[in-house]
Amino acid sequence: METKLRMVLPDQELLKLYEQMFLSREFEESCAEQYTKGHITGFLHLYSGQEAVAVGATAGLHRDDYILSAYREHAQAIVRGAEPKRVMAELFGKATGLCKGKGGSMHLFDPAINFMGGYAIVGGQFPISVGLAFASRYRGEDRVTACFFGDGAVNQGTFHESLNWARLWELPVLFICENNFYGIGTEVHRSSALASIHRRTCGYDIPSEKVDGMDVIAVYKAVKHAAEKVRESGLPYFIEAATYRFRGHSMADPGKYRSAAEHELWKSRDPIPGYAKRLLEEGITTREALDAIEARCKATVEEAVVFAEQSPWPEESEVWEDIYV
Amino acid sequence: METKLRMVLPDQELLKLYEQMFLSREFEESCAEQYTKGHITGFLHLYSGQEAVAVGATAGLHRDDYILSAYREHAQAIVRGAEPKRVMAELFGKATGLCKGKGGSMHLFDPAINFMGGYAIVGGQFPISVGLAFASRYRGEDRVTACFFGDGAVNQGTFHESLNWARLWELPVLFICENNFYGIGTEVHRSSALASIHRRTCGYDIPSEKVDGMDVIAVYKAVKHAAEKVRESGLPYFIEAATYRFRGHSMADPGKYRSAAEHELWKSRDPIPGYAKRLLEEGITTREALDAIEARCKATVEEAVVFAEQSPWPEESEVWEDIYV
Amino acid sequence: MSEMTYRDALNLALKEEMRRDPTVVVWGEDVALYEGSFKVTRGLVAEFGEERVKDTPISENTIVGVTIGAAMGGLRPVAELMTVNFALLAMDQIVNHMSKIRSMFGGQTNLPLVVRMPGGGGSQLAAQHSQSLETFFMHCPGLRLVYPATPADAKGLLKSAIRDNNPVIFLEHELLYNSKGEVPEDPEFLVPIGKSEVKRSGDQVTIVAYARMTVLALQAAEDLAKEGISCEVLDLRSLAPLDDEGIMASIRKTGRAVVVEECWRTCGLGAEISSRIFENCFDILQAPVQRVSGLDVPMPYSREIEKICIPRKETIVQAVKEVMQGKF
Amino acid sequence: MSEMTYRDALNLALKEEMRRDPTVVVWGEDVALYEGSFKVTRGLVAEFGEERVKDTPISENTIVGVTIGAAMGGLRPVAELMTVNFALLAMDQIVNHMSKIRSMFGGQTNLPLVVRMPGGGGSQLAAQHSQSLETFFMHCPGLRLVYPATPADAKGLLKSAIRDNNPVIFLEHELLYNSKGEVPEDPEFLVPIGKSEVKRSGDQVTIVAYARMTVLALQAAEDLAKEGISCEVLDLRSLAPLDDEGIMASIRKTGRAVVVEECWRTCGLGAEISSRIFENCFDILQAPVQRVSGLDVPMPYSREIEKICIPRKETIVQAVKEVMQGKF
Ligand SMILES: Cc1ncc(C[n+]2csc(CCOP(=O)(O)OP(=O)(O)O)c2C)c(N)n1
Ligand SMILES: Cc1ncc(C[n+]2csc(CCOP(=O)(O)OP(=O)(O)O)c2C)c(N)n1
Ligand SMILES: [Mg+2]
Ligand SMILES: [Mg+2]
Repeated sequence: METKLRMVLPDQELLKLYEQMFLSREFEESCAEQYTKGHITGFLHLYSGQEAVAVGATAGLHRDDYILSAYREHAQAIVRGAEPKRVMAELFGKATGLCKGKGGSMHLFDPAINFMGGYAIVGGQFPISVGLAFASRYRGEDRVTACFFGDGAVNQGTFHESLNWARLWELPVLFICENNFYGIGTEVHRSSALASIHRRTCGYDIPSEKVDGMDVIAVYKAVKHAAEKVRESGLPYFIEAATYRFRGHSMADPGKYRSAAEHELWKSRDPIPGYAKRLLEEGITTREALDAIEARCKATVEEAVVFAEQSPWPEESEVWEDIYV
Repeated sequence: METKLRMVLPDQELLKLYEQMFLSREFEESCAEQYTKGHITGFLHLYSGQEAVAVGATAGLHRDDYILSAYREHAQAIVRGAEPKRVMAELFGKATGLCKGKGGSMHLFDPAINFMGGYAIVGGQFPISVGLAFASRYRGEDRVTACFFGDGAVNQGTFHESLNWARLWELPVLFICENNFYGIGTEVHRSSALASIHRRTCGYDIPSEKVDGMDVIAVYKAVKHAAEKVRESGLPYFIEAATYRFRGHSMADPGKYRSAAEHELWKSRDPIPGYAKRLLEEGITTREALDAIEARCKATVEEAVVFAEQSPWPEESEVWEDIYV
Repeated sequence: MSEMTYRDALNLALKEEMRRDPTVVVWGEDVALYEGSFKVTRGLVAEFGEERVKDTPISENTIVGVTIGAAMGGLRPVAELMTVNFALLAMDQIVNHMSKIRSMFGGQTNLPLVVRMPGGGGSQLAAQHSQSLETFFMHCPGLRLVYPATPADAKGLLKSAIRDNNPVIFLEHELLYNSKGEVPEDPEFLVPIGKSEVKRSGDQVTIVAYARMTVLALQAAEDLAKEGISCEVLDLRSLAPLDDEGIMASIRKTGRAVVVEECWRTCGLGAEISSRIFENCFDILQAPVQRVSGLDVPMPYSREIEKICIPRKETIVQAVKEVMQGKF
Repeated sequence: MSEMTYRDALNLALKEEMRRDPTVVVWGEDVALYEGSFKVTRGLVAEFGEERVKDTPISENTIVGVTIGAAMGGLRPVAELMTVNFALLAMDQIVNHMSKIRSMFGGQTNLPLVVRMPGGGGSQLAAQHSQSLETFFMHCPGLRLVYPATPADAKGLLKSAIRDNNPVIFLEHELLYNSKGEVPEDPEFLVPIGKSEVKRSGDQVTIVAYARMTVLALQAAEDLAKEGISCEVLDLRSLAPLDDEGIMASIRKTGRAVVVEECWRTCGLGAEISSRIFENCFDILQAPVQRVSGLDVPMPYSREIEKICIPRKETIVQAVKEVMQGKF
């Protein structure tokens, strides 16, 4: 039995989740277009399909909780509050970008909103998350550090070292695995001996659970509950969110290793229309209201593109800046 | 109920285990003396107290099974068949040493007896063991690769990566953790979130068990059984042997972090006199026969020292040899 | 001879050596079913099967360690690290193990293995994915290190690397994969490790380069020829061992040198080559050696500033002109 | 001033900075209860407690990563890697993360952290435990790198490193821990990062050295003085940034240089310094710069052959004599 939405969150909040998912999708699809036009270069890993995870999880966290992620992190940053136009400008490599055009798609960072980075080395964010969690405990802050990563990342040495460490030092880290079942072209059972990822925490005495990562409400509830546990106990917790990316690994990947049937199955579980249907069915909103939200998201993304286009390139002298204090 | 020894092995074999343990202890204690005299330099990690593990395990393996270990590996090499005098010469840094004086105490290697190395980087031997196991499977050999390591090594990234890999590729690796409860001065519960080390394999779907590492027969039976399982299934297996080092971590360590009471308790479980008592009680041997064995071991070690003393230093030109083929 | 890309030349080398020697096995992240991130392993799993061509987990240090173990166990593994940047996760197995095992065990084992690593900058992949780490490997004794500039060298060097009984780090430049050139068809065509090649003959100045820097050096030499400056372009091909003889022979002919390196300048391999030239040829050197290097900065993403961080034809041209002007 | 060992000077620096600034925390393998493998952290846990002085698991890459995260979160962590050799397991966090984070995130965060690493050869610890890896760190932009030779510099540099807002790799030489010297007691005594020091003044040749090589260089200079050769010994102290000004000033005075490095010769930092001298001082150089380096070999265990792999007083003396003879 699905819970009734109104038992979970007030209407405004429920609609906000919809808006965030829709905005994320719009943003990513617009990125794809800009990449094709040559405005965005380098690697571009899109999040389409996985929106329920970033949106549900972020809603389940406090605003001063830290968030860290990998290189597929546009949505996490934007949902947390990064300005879409500054994110788009970053992807265009412009001076007005979130990181002055120095980071690009894989390295968004915005400490003002406690978004502590996108990392492009698979597994790189694990120990950094543990260190941030230690700093907050040491400083007596009531902060959870949420560390996002993929199914491919769990075989990296840092995963093991950091889970052990977080439990040993009793640190408030919430590990969130976005299991989209593939690391580039390699399916999870071809990279992990134990393909049921959340069960891999047994060796560290860290409790874990699995959640439907295509259901924003399920993710929200699980993360909220987990974050509370982490906050109360001061101990780490682990969530595996089962999800799917609708596109290839990056724009360079046609994604031929996945069957059409598999793809279709997951498409039918697209978190956005599914959630819209629920909102309508439970009478929380109207089609017109949703249309208005969607229009607003589209406008935001269009503005972001214009902003990025019109922004200046970084000065050449910038290459020597920001290296040392 | 302890099994009767004769149900486990023929008398000659039982005595051989005694001889090997005694020889190991003699060898190590002689090393300590030679270190004090300045004949052995560098790091020297002695095995005294842990003999039941190397001896029992080696007896449970086939002679063409590979063995790899860390830097506390004299006994493993000697028990497997490395000539004590060439091992001692190696520790003296002489040209007649097992590795021509280039490796020293931490890097014994003898491919003629399938002893594939002592490694001084904690965790370094994990992936190399997995690679050797792959090579034997690929070549159709009926070989198990036994990988020894300490309790401190299980928090290294390679532990995780290699256990996952061994299970994923279905490789015949027998992991043997010598849990002596300390990594240098750090007790196991201060380094591992889950201090029960054998349970840490749950995340890799690798079966594991714990054995009394002060009982040579228990180790022998466990390893023999495990090696058979590995050979039949082609899959990895994991044994944790609980043991204790009677000396400090290395000759440089007075070992003050361990209480006298703890030390005494383990000393009372010394694998060598305990096993002698059993051999005598079960009528397998006589005190005189044991004396003869012990005298033989002492003579072997004395000869080894003389050999090492009298051997020449490596030529200076040797520094340029053995780097490239 | 037939024309093919650098990518296809590498692919062909792998196939030929796998056909020739059943102990040659290939593994790495996404090399089998996905056929490699840069498609260098295309068709391998189809021809050789899943026991010889294997996908691995994302565990770089263990990829290298397994490769070492397999080589010790009698195989000739060829591992791929998806890019050289990830070799930083494997420095323990590369530097602490691969480079030392033969020596520290007194010569009792060989490690006939190859670790292939695409690398280099210029595709707006930002700081963590644009590194040129050749100097790290060159600094560490016990390794062979090669880095081809052309499809023919790519094929011939990879084949030599696979047959070599030493551990070989085999670098490939990501921006060269689509470059084309004539490649000998002979399956016994080998390029010796440790030999540089004069890719363009000239007599006024030597440009010492490697990999993509050789390509840029050739373009620069072309431009400079039009201005009447005759450059010799020496392509190192192997970085370890370094072909001192080849380098010094060229410098003795021209009397001037520009060394081009894609890596960071400080403590880059250009400093080594430059020092060796000073040490060995100072009697005939007509001007100080110039280094053209990657800038000492983490690579920025934005293409407009990334491009000034990597040597370009223009910076090489300028350095050559300076060295032509300079004197002691 | 009071006389103390290099070890105690480091220990005092840690204590003073921890007393001064509650955000300074210390961690590493066996640094707390065991008080450090080399006892540099003696007494810390007793004075500052287990939340500020922490033992870690044997997980080097994570030790460095946690240090990065803690610095990002507002602390000033000082991590110890038990020896520099184990930094090879942490190159991912050091090179891919620590050195790049500030830059790739557009300057939005600092990393005020220190990673201490004992290192160097000469104690018969064999290939895996005798490395001098300073060049790896020096090659990578984004890091500060210091390596003191004396107790006073050890104290003053470590205090500066802890107060610095950049990531600092702090190397300590294992064979210097027991060396003694006068150390200022002033808790505000700081040695600036990036400044070399003339440790002996002379006018015929400059010996450029660092850490234990400085100690050997001073011994060599003493011997050479008896033979009438006047050496200036320049102790670099900081390897990144390199004190070009200090180096060139000394060379301009003496006209000759010997660079001494403990690390492997090929692509070692000596090549960089030598190249910079050639590039900047060729007008006044009277002979080619000589490098005295560690041999390009994995370190053998046996003391009788180990000793020839590391620069000695004698090899420095010889190089100085050669450079005195040499000319262009
Ligand atoms: C250390 C490292 N190794 C390899 C890569 C190349 N790489 C980039 S993404 C990726 C797959 C990661 O998969 P997963 O963790 O499941 O994340 P997803 O892309 O599915 O979100 C790989 C192998 C990398 N970036 N870093
Ligand atoms: C990668 C690495 N880190 C640290 C060390 C230093 N070190 C040597 S032995 C040791 C403790 C290992 O403990 P354990 O695995 O339990 O083995 P034991 O010494 O008890 O046999 C440490 C930290 C090392 N050699 N390698
Ligand atoms: Mg995935
Ligand atoms: Mg132990």
